[in-house]
Amino acid sequence: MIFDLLLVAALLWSAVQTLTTPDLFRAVVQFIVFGLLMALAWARLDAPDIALAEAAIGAGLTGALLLDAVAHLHKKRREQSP
Amino acid sequence: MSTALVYALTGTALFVLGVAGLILQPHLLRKILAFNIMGSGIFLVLVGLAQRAGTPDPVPQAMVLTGIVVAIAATALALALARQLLDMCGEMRLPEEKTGKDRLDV
Amino acid sequence: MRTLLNVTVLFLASALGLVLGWLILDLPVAAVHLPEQVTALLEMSGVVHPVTAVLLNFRGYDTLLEIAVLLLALLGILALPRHVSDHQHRSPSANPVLQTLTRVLAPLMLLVAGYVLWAGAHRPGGAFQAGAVLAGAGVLLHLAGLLPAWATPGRTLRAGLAVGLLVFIAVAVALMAQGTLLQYPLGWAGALILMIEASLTLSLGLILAGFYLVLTDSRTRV
Amino acid sequence: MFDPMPWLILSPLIWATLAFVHGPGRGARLAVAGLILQLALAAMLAQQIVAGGVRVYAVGGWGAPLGIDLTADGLSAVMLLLTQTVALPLVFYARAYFTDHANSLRYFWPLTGYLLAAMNALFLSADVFNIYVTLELLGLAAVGLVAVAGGAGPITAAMRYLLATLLGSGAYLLGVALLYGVYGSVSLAALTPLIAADTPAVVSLAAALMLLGMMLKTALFPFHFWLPPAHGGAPAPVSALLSALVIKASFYLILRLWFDLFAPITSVTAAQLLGALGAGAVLWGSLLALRQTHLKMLVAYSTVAQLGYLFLLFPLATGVSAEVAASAWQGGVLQVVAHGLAKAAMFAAVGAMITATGRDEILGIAGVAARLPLTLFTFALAGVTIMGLPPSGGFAAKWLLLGAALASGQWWWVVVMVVGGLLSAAYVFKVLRQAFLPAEEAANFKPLPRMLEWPVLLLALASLVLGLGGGEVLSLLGAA
Repeated sequence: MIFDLLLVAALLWSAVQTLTTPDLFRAVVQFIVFGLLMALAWARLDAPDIALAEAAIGAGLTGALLLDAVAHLHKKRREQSP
Repeated sequence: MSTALVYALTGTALFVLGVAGLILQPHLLRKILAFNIMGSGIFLVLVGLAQRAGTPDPVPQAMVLTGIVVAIAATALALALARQLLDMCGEMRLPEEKTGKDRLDV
Repeated sequence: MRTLLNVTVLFLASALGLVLGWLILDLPVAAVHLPEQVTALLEMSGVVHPVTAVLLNFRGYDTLLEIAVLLLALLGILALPRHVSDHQHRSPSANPVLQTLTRVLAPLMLLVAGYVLWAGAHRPGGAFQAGAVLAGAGVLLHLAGLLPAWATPGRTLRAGLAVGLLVFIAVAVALMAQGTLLQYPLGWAGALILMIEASLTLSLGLILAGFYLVLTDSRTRV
Repeated sequence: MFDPMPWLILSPLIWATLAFVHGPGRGARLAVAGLILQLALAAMLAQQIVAGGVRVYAVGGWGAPLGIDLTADGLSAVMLLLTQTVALPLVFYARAYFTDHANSLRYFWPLTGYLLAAMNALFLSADVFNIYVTLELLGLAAVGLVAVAGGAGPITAAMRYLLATLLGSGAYLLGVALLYGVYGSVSLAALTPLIAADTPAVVSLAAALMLLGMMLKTALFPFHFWLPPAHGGAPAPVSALLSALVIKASFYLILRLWFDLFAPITSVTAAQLLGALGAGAVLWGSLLALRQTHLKMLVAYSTVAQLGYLFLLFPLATGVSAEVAASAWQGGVLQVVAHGLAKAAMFAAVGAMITATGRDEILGIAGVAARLPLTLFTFALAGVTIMGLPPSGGFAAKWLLLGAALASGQWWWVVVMVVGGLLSAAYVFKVLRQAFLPAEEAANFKPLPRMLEWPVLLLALASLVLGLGGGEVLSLLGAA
């Protein structure tokens, strides 16, 4: 139970960080951390299928898509203000 | 209180966090992040409540798998639109003056 | 105006969260117990793993529509009028270490995907996880400069993207000849589900990788 | 007996997927063939329901609550018939329209196919989680269609629409999660008696979340902010599909939730609140429609206003005598059908005018009366239904609603309907008057292909004839 409470606290903290960190890149990294914590939570809920899918799709692929978008955003910024 | 219920409660908190972020954050990328957090919150409520007695329930678990796939589909489409907006307008935000109120003269 | 909106939304959201949290603390015992029914009928489902049984048999219709959602999202992205960049971006720089690593990793991931797919019948795993692994391999190959991004998928690729949904529909229709939509005949369920899952894995892998490969801005023709 | 229900879902799924494999711009013939088949299937299903009542189909043979059931009653049949009837002429219209706008065509056909599959699946589904999946299919298809036009305006509108629709289905899904938590099932057939027997407080919250989510998707005032730019900015055939059908799908779900699933816990206060929002929509939407300077934005705001009438159904059918409730219910559903036919015709007619004149401002259509008499006639016929003048379907619908309001002594809704009718007459005549002005010297009218005019006229005529043949619809509605 103590582990669960710690995990829950970490989940909430990383969610808040994702939504409020001023830097977008760090927000996305926080989101990937959030996804991995979610995978842990699913494992704790006896849902290994979801844990696998969350780690691969929720954190992994969504994270890759978001990171690529941030990189695109930064490149546009540089182009606009050389 | 069972462990599963703790996760269900966390799910409600994540849901409201996500909804608030989705509505309030002006940056589209942040809105997309908020949408994903909202979704995770819903999934936790679904499985957490169903398993509050402590036994695993495969039915909501399968539903969450479906939900995760739908979420990445929506995320990808949203990112495509956001990137298109960035390319065309130079910003990843919705134009402010048009939100929430109606344009009387378009 | 903006702060007023902020305060209102935050207030309503936290009120909703508190009320919801309070109300779910004390719920009666549910009247319907689906886990028992799943266990009771698991033998007839053709697979041993309950989540796979729900996903592809008991509630297989949900999954059919969900594959359509996934394909549709990629379709929506492809349908966007393409914004022509004024200067062509090149593929990511080919890092020799990454390339060598990828050449080893990618076949390994293929193998893992195959295993995860096969394992889904009796333990955690299945088409979704296997498809995600395939897609991961695709993204990795792209990052290593070994796989170009997609501009417009050609016919073969489109067929690959759609094959999962088409096979699923074809099985569903064929089964209707002797029963109802998606009603697997006893004894055949396991084999049919594996066939559907195999084609789903291929399509899921392609579609999920496609999200990345179409969106990433180093666009060159396939 | 042959069962049309699964085929109504499979047919559009199959032709959409084949059209995608076939390639960009392809699939128009598949769409025509598929829709003709679907119209026949919908008619067949309606016949079966009239003859034998509600039909249930257990997908996979398991049956609810473990499996997913499809259910068709009178209301489902009406919605299915409306969907195929509106979509078929629009397919012919779209083929002609996109020869002029080829850059938007790329994947129009498969997107439309998935859109129709989602709606047919939604109208047949009897499982709240399955309905969630159909809602997402519908939402993403609709957003994709709005974005095909390209350009900053439509892309912004599509983005806003996507966010609104995702928030709406998120709220709905949380409601589903709560229902499963309380009762252990997501099947409508299993849930309905359970909710009637016992409702913990959290069920009311679930109901509120699900209804709110659907109100957002239906663009009920004050959640209508996303609709005008999305419907006004999309290509004309898309606007017609979205305004006539897509928002009706989420409204259909509100009807199901309010009158079936959550019937034991609805209250007169909540009904009056919904009615008040509907009244707000009628007045605010009509006023804004009147002030628009662009044709398609005028028609889009008219949709906001006409949706308002649908929500007057709730105060008129909740907490009143059975007779009044039945009349209000019939009026509401008839308004769904009448508006669907008329608004599809109106958007398509306006799209034809814009194609011919090359201008999208209302000022640009001077001379249309002389050069495009058929299209203007179509617009006027559709306008008759929108205004609610006899003998149109809009008149029959509003007459039933007015009767229910008077019979239950709720005169304030009568005021709303009368004022709304006057305002809609004002904005319809605003367009007509401009069309009768002499054309500017510089005006250059392109000749229109027949397919941009005749199928639309059929839709407008159907909305008019509905006033005379509305009894058929009502008897189908009452069959189950």
